[in-house]
Parts: sequence; C-alpha cells; structure tokens
Amino acid sequence: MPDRPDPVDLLRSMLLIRKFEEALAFQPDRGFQLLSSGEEAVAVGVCAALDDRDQLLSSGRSIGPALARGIEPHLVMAELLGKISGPNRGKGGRGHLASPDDGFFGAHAVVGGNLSIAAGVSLAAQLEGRGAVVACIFGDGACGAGALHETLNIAALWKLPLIFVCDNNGFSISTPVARGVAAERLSDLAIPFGIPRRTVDGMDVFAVYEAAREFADVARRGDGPGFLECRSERFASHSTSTRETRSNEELAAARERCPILHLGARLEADGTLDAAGRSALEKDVEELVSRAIRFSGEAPRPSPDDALSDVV
Amino acid sequence: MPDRPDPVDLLRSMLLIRKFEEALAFQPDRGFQLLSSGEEAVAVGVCAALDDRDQLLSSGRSIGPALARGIEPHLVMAELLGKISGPNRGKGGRGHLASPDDGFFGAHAVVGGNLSIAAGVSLAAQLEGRGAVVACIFGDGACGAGALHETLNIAALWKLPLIFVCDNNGFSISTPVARGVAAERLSDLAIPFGIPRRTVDGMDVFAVYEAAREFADVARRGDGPGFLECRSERFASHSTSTRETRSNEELAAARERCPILHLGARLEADGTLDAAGRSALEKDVEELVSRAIRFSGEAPRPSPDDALSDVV
Amino acid sequence: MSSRRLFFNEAIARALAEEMEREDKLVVLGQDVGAYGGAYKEFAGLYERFGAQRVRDTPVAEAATIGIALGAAAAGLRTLVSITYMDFLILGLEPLVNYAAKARYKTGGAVRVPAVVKTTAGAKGQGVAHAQCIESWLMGVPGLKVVAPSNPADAYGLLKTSLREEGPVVFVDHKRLFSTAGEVPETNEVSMPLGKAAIVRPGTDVTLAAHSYAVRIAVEAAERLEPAGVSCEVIDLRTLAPLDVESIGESVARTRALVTLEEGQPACGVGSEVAFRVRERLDVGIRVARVAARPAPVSSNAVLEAEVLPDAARVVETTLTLLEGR
Amino acid sequence: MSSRRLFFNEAIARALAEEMEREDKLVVLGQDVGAYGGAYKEFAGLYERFGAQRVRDTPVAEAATIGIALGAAAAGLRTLVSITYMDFLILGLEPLVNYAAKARYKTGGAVRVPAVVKTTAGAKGQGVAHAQCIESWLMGVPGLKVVAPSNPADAYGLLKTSLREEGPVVFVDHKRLFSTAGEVPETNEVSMPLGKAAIVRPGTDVTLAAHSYAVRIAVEAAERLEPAGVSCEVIDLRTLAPLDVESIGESVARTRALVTLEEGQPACGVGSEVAFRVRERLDVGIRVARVAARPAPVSSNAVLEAEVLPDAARVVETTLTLLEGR
Ligand SMILES: Cc1ncc(C[n+]2csc(CCOP(=O)(O)OP(=O)(O)O)c2C)c(N)n1
Ligand SMILES: Cc1ncc(C[n+]2csc(CCOP(=O)(O)OP(=O)(O)O)c2C)c(N)n1
Ligand SMILES: [Mg+2]
Ligand SMILES: [Mg+2]
Repeated sequence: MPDRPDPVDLLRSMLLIRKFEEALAFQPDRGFQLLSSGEEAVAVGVCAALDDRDQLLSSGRSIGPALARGIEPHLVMAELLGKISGPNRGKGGRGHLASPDDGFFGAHAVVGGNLSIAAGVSLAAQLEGRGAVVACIFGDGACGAGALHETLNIAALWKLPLIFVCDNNGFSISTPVARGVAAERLSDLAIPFGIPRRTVDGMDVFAVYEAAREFADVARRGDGPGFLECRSERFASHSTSTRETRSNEELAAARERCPILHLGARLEADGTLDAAGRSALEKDVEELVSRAIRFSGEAPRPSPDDALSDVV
Repeated sequence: MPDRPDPVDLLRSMLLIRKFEEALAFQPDRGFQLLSSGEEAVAVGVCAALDDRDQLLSSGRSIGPALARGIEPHLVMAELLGKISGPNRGKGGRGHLASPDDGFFGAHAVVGGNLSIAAGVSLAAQLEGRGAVVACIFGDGACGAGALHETLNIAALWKLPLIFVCDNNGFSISTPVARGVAAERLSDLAIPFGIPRRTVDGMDVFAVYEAAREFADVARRGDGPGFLECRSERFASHSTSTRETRSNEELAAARERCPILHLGARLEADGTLDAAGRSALEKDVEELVSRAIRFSGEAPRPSPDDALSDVV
Repeated sequence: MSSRRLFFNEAIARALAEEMEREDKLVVLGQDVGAYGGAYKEFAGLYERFGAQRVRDTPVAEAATIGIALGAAAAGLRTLVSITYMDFLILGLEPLVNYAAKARYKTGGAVRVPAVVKTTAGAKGQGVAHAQCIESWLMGVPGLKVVAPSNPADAYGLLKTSLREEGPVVFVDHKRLFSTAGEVPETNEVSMPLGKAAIVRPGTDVTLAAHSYAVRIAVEAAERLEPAGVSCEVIDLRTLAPLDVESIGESVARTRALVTLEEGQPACGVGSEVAFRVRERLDVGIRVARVAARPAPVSSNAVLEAEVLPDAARVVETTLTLLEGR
Repeated sequence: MSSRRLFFNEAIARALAEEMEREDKLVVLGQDVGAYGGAYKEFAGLYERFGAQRVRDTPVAEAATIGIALGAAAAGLRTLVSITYMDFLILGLEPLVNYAAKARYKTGGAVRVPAVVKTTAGAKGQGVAHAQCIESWLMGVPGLKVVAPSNPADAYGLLKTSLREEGPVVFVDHKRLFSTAGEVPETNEVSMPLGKAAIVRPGTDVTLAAHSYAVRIAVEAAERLEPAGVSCEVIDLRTLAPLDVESIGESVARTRALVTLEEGQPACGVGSEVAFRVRERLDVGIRVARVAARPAPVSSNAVLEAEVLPDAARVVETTLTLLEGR
C-alpha cells in the first residue's frame, strides 16, 4: 500500500460510484435500493486505508463500499439486479452483497447487525496474526443500537483490530441524528471504552483516508480498535422507494458539499488533473458503467430451482 | 421526605437485610437465592432518597432492594419461600419479586432486562407529571449489555426521570469487572449521552444517599437522568448454589469494608447510638426477622391449580 | 351499518386516532412514526393531531423501545410500539417474552401490561432479513395474544380491541396488505373480539385456513378451484392466540378436509398447530395438508422470492392432490 | 468398543477437549467458560489446557457474543459459543437467525458459518426467565441445525459432529441432564451423524417420541406402563433439525400410535411438527397425542413448576387415554 493514495484514483473511485448509481437508477427492474451518492468519500477514503489482507463490512447502504473496495462494477451490478453472475448468484442483492475474496466481507441490511459480525471477523484476523484489520461502516442510526455498545466494549477488552466507521449522514430514514442519538459527537460513544476516536468531514476524502489510516496502523500494531465518525450528506431520499423529508433548500445545501465537485476543483486548481485528464477519467468510468449495464442486462436470472440451493 | 435521613434508620435497614438473609440461609427449602449481604448500603442509601411516589426496580439480587424499599419482611420472606402470602402469591420468588404499591416495581432476573422496563416506568411517571422518579439498580455485569446503551440514550433524549444505579460489586459471577467492562469507571458510560454521573463508595450509605438524592432532585425538576456507580462488595458467592471463586484473603478484605460495621462504629463513636441503643436495635430487627420466618413458615404454598391462573 | 372504503393503512391510522382520542393514556412509539407517519403511512396524521408527547419517534433500538413501551404500560399508560419489520422484532423479543408475557403471572396479578406490539411481516422484494413471518414463535408464549388481520375492517376492529386489552398483544400486519382496500364500518364501537375466526368464503369440499395476507391467496385459490368442481371454505384465523379451534373444527367437521396456508415456514408453524388442534377435536378421519414457504430464506431476488413463497397455484395443486380419489 | 462412565457435563468437556486438540482453529466463547469452567462445569479443564486465547470469558452481552462467534466462524475460525440459558439466547437470536442461518444462502455459497451455539434449556427451580425451551422456534429457521441429546454418549457424539459441521448448529442441553451419568465410548472418532433418531426402548403398542431430558421421562413412563400391559417404544429424536421422520414414521407404522413429549410449550412445538410429519408420511390412520408444558410460565415455585412441567404420570395418563378402546 502506497503511503498516500493517488488523488486521481480517489476521484475515479468516487466518480464510479456516482455514475454507477445514476445508471442503476435508470434500470427498470432495479428494485429496492439504498444509494451512496453524496457519501462516496466515506467509503473511498476508508478503502484507501485498507490493503488486500483486510476486510470491509457495510450496512445495507452497500453500493459505495462494495465499489470502493474494488469489486468489479459489472459483478456488483449483476448482483443488484438479481442476476446469477453476481458474486452471490443474485441471492444477496444490495442488502447482503458480499465478496470476501475481494476484501468485502459483506453488507448486512439489519441496522447495527454488521457490528458484532465485523468484530468476529476481526477476532479471526487477530488470531491469524497476519496483521489484517477489519473496517465496519455503519450509519448514525446504528449508534442508537445496543449492538454498538456491546461490540465497542468487547473490541476494547480484546484489543480487536477493528475500525468502527460511522457514516453520519445526519438521518435515520426521517429521524435527524439529534433526535436519534443523545451524543453530541457520535465518536464520543467511544470515550467510556478508552477507544481512540476522530470526527472528520466525511465529504473530504483525504480527511477520511488519513483518520482511517491512522486507526488502521494502530490496529495493525495490535493496539486495538478506533472509532471514526465521518459527517456526510445523503443526496437522495433514504431509499429508492422512500419519501424525501427534506426541503429543496436543505437538499441543495447538502449537494453543495459534493465530495466529487470539491476534489475535482482542487485537482484542477493545483494542476493535478486538467480538463482533458478529467474528461478521459469520466469516459473511463462511463465505459465501466456501460459495461456493467450491458453485462448485467445479458446475465441470466437464477432459475426457480436455485431457490432451494445453498440453504444448509 | 426529611432532608437528611436518620442514620439510625439507615443502620436499622441495613441490619434488617443482613439478619434477614442470615435467617433465610438457614431455611431448608430456600431454593436458589442471590444475597445482598455486603451490598446493603447501596439499596438502603438509594431508597433513602426516594419517596412514596417513586418506584425502584432491581436485578435478580432483589432482597436488599425490596427490604430497603420497605416491603414488610414477612411478606418478602413468604415470597422467597414460595408461599401464597407473598406479594406475588409465591409465583415470582426472588428473581421477580414485585410490589408496586410499596414503590418496588420489581426485580427482573434477566441481567440488564430491568433497564428498559424502568425507563418505561419513568416515562409513565414523566407523563403523569407528579414529579415521581424511578431508580433502577443493576450490576456491573449489566454494563456490558446493549440494553444499557439503548436505555441511556433514550433516557437522555427524552430527559426521563430515571436514576441508573450501578451496584458494582466487582464481579459478574466469576468474571471480574475489569474483564467484563472496558470502562475504567462504570459511570463513564454516561459520558457520551451527557448524563450527569457519580462514582461513590458503595459501602458508605451516606455517600450513596447523597448522590442518589442529588440525582433524584435533578430528575424531579425535569432535568433528566443520572448515573450513579456504587462500588460495593459481595460477601457471599454469586448465589447460594454457585462456587466461590475468591480466595479467603480476598473475602476477608471484602468483609473488612462492611457497611454495617462502619456505620455502627461511627454512630457509637459520635454518641448517636450507644451500646444499649444498639442492642435494642438488634433485638427489634431480630424480632422482625423471627416474625418473618414464623409467618412464612406457617403460610401455605400455592395449590397446583394456581399454576394456571393469572396467565393471560 | 354504513361503511367507508379505506386502505388497510388508513384503517390502522383511524383505529389509532379514535382510541387515542378516547384514551389520553395511549402513547405510540416507534421509528419514524411521528411526522413521517410510518413506513407505510399507517400512522399518518397522528403526530399532527396528538403531538410529540404521545406520538414518539424512537432511535433504532428495538430492544429498549419495546422494553420502554412495556414498562410504561405496566406503570399505567397504554402503549402501542411499532417495530417496522417482524425480522427486527427478534431484537426486542427479550422484554416481550421474558417480561411482558410473564408479568401478570410472575407478580401474581400485581402487574399487567396493556401494550400492543405492532409489526409488519412478509416478503416484498426486500430480502432475507426483511421478509420473515415468525408469528408461530409467539403462539407458544403463554401470556401473549397474537392478532393477524387480512383486511381493513379486521385491522380496524382488531386493533381497537387489542388497544383495550389488559395484557400484551402482538399485532401482525403485512407489507402487501397496506395498499389493499376494503369497506370499514362507520362506527366507533369495539365489536370485534379476539379469538374469533371468520368464514370469508363458504364451501363444502375442503377448508382452507389462513391468516393475514395468505387469506387473499386462499381466496384466489378457492376461486380457481371452483371451476374444477371443488368448493372451498376459506377461514380467516384473524387471531392466532387465542386460536379459534372451534370455528375451524366446525368447518372441517363438514368438509372433512383441511389445507392450512401461511407465508412463514412450515416447521412448527401455524399450520401444524391448527392441524393438530383440529384433529384432536374431531373424532372422524380427515384429510390434512399444509402449504407454507419452501424451506429457504426469502431472497430479494424476484424469481427466488416467488419460488419460495406460497401462492394460489400451490394451494390449488395441494388441494387437488389432497382430494384426489375422494 | 470399550467405554467409560461419564457425567453429561464431562462428556461435553471431553468432546470439546478432543476437538480443540484436533482443530487449532476452534475457539470457545461465553460467560464464565474460562477458569470457572462453566455454570455446570461442562467446560472444566479447557481453559487450563488451551489458554485464554481459545477459551474466552465474555461480558454479559449475549447478542454481540453470538455475533462475534458467528463472524469469526464465517471468517475462518470454528467457534462454540455458550449461552448459559436458552432464555438468554433470545437476546442473541438476531445474528443467529438473520445472519448465520442465512449467510450461506444469501452469499450464494461464498460464506459459511461453522459455529455451534450451545445453550441450556429447561426448568430447575430458577423461575420464569431461566426455564424456557424454545428449540421449536429454531426448527423453522432454514439454515440452522438443532441438536438436543438426552444422555452423555449422545452429547459427546453429537457435539463432536456439530463441531465439524459446515453451517451453524444449535446444541441444546438441559439443566437436569448435567449430573446424569452414562457410558461413553472410548473413541476419538466421529460416528454419530446429525439427523438420526434412536430407539432407546423397543415396544409394540405406542411410540413415545421425545428429546433431551424428556426422553428420561418417556422411559420412566414406559416402565410404568409395562405392568399395565402397554408396550412403549421410546424414540429419542436427538436432532430436531434435520428431523428423522423416517425412523419415527417406521416406528409409528408398527405401533399405530404416537405420543409426543416435550418440556416446552405445546403450541407450534416440536410435538406438533413431529405429529404432522409422521401423519403426512403414513397412509394409515394413527392415534396421536401430545404432552408438553401446561400453558403457563414456569415459576421457581416448586409446586407450580411441578404442575406446569410434563412428567411421567401425565405421559402415562395420556397414553392410556389414547389407547383406550384399542
Ligand atoms: C434493526 C433494524 N431496524 C430498523 C431497520 C429499518 N432501517 C433500514 S435503514 C434504516 C436507517 C438507518 O439509519 P442509518 O444507520 O443512519 O443509515 P443510513 O440509512 O442513513 O445509511 C432503518 C431504520 C433495519 N434495517 N434494521
Ligand atoms: C441476560 C442474562 N445473561 C446471563 C445471566 C446469568 N446471570 C445471572 S446473574 C449474573 C451476574 C451478573 O453480574 P452483575 O450484573 O454484576 O450482578 P451481580 O450478580 O454481581 O449482582 C449472570 C451473568 C442472566 N441472568 N441474564
Ligand atoms: Mg444515517
Ligand atoms: Mg456484579
């Protein structure tokens, strides 16, 4: 792992998530989806701090994390659209997408449900002793759940190599975080357990990366877990079938903070990526997305017989 | 409620618990019991801060709390021994003893299980608006449970009139608190939620009373919950049928801290209670205990038919 | 009696509004039940009308939320707590099963818990952890009542009754029911007791017993079987605990054949219980079959979901096989 | 094969010790499983032998403890997690039911969870929340295996097999069994497959089907019925999922009568499932009855506990009534 990730790679990764989700939204049979648009910097920043040994787990808002971790977009798309060529043969879908071989141990659609599982994965890593770490992305909503407390406590007691990544997008469906969690900063939840903590701008991919990297280094050294709160914005309603509860002004203000916009502008300003480079990048990404759409469009659905396989 | 409880009353209350449990231990059919000996000051100190409107809930270690709250000893004894004259007709026993009319809403033998129930009772009190508060006694073991986190959070969000009383006797069965909870002070668990907290000597009934009183006043004013950790000692093994895991030296050191011994000595030293007064007090208490044994000995067991009553 | 056409979710909101109007002590708690009006708008209008004290959004903390609702009810309020999906009820079963179901018993009558736990069962494209029907678990918990209506009128009537019970009731609705419509009587009266099944379609050859959304499937199957010369009596269980074995038994005593239908798993399911109880009651031989989910999780994948869930075609087939050589 | 007399708890400890010796990746987690050796000494000696890394005391946090055990197993370890009483398993059902049971399915085979959740069911004077038998809930969860031995040899054999399974197994023991003794073969081999019931007492007039501690009650009832001229075949189910319907069916095909017995509640219980499956299989009429707990919580009160729990007397009475006018 390079000491500092290439900013153009980070931009590309975020752009991929954005364009992937835009394309997904146009698919007629896309079903029930939770989109990561607006929150790309969280997944991309965290994944930039992970290496091949490591594992990532996410909540049901899994598209950004899965792509950021490097699962091929056409495979992700196939899974989301219920095709047999997905990594889970179309059985998992968005809520349960998993590809452990790619370092994405999986999404779990139960809020807070991924926390103790992630701690278990990190226990296996700890006992294996190869210095692998596990990152678990969960929402602000999950911070109300007892699973967080139990897992923080055990992770601290056992010094598990686990990074708690709270993607605080400000809402649990319609409930603003201030009415869902009494803590002023969600990273304060780590205080009682003596777990090191950071709250960063979740729209700044470098801020996320640096904090995640710091905690990854700590965990790899055997010094236990870290808690990283990333303050982000969700650009769409909770899910593709949920009513939006924010006003147009609120939405516009959220979109102002777009991580892609900001990183793009910065890279243009400092000369890292000129207009030509940028449009090449966009084309690359669009090509990947078109391929994903094509591939998943052609891929077969499972047959009814598959309904009874891999049960026990 | 007087502004400061009579120290002799506190001593009497603690003595009652101790002698009651000593007598209970001699009952042949006493069954499976969790004793409060050593931890009397926690229950007695907390109850001194409660008034008639208030409710107390306890863990399965309920004998001290129930007696401290003022349920008649003969009724408690009858319940513990499975007699129909107990407040729960002998159905609840030690693990589920309850007498809401006496302000003892009940014990709950599931570790951490009483927390959210207590919060519910405090929500009812809050909406009723008569200034009642609820205290919930739980062990250090319960501090590992997610129920605590969820309840602390909601209690803080809703400013519930609830006192979280952690009776930290240092162990959950065989597991020392340091291996059960990563927090250095258990009251630190309140920090993230902005809940005021105190850690006091749980062997000093006044220290407990004063802190409980402070939190009760806060809660009564509508300013929400408090978290009180009382550091105590359990004098016996976890239950009457559990193997002791401490060495004789450890046990002797624990018993050195006896809250009754200390308060007794103090009251003798400052002239509040001379030898004659003390022996009168002991006689009183012994009389109550003998009466409890007599009453419960004569009281009938339920009949088999009672097994199917009060189900739905 | 005059009636009005309402959607299932409207029937729930109306029942709640009327009961909250009548009983000041009734408080509603749950995720997004406030201004948002609930995942299926089944709480629409309550927050505006009764305010934030009585219609309370909760954090994502099913266990404590249920515990708080139960504790508050035990202490003198009445509460309805909404658990968005039955899969998440699993998180809060501890206080429901270990405290509320046993509170009256273990206190010798000193404490009662007049609370309703409302939750939504069933699959509709959301995947393995947003699809389960585990109402059969609750049927074996002494102290709990379990209600599972199939239509707006019953949702209205049974919810009102549930909200006046003295002990805990689990009210199970279904994702696919909220947008179904039906006539609901224009009355504020409570006249629908728990524990009464309903014959929703009379017939003579076989009794189909179902609850919740599966009743609609049973009716569809009955309609398809009619041209084949099979007359089905469809019984809507409505309440699973107490179970109206008498009504089902009477029907089966006439038809001599029983097909149970449920969306949940067959093993230790509602159907096995209904079948056992009915057979225990009748002293004649009867034919029995059960239809339920196939033994697999319910994927979000449309092909797999459809294959695992029971449908009218399977009911038809099972019924025809059962009656073969009658 | 030579054998040795062991107590049930010793049989568990021995199976675990042997499997931990054989498989470095096997880790044990639970409250007081370390130096203390478990509530019933069923983990005695493991901590001393395998150390604190592999025999881990956990906080009172059933949900996360189970989740961690499952996650660790999913990621390459093998785990056994101890949940002191089945009543507390309710707190940790979420990861078991929503994650582990579905992991293989939902990942299309990419993830498997070779974990054993060991827990103790049954009543023995500890009251309403330390007494429950809810194994029937788990029988309806696709993806779970459920094992419930009745004697030391089976505890040993089935635990060893469970520890080598590729998916999650719930291993249910019973408070009253730990101090019972029996011969256990002196072999390190695994030769007891899941899904095989055992005839523990042959007979001709009626089949008594039970699992766990209830098998002992069934045998006692059979002994009492013998002088009355009733020959009982007692079948020990041993595994509840998969259920060995074939063996039970064969027995009932001979005896033409089935009495199921379990300590849990009857509604949607093990017995109703066994009865349904057996009847489905046989094309002759059979007599069936079930014996289970009476429909009430199980109090710590000795009188009430005894009244609610099934015993040999009730099995005898039920069997005689069933066979009346044979
Ligand atoms: C235990 C549980 N309760 C409720 C839900 C329904 N639910 C799905 S997503 C969601 C919002 C969670 O909010 P947050 O954790 O902030 O994640 P976000 O959706 O904002 O990414 C809820 C409540 C669930 N999936 N699991
Ligand atoms: C949820 C749950 N898990 C486990 C138990 C078993 N158990 C009974 S008491 C106890 C010890 C709890 O320790 P603590 O909370 O410190 O209370 P103490 O016994 O020290 O008073 C345990 C683990 C239980 N009753 N409930
Ligand atoms: Mg959020
Ligand atoms: Mg303790």
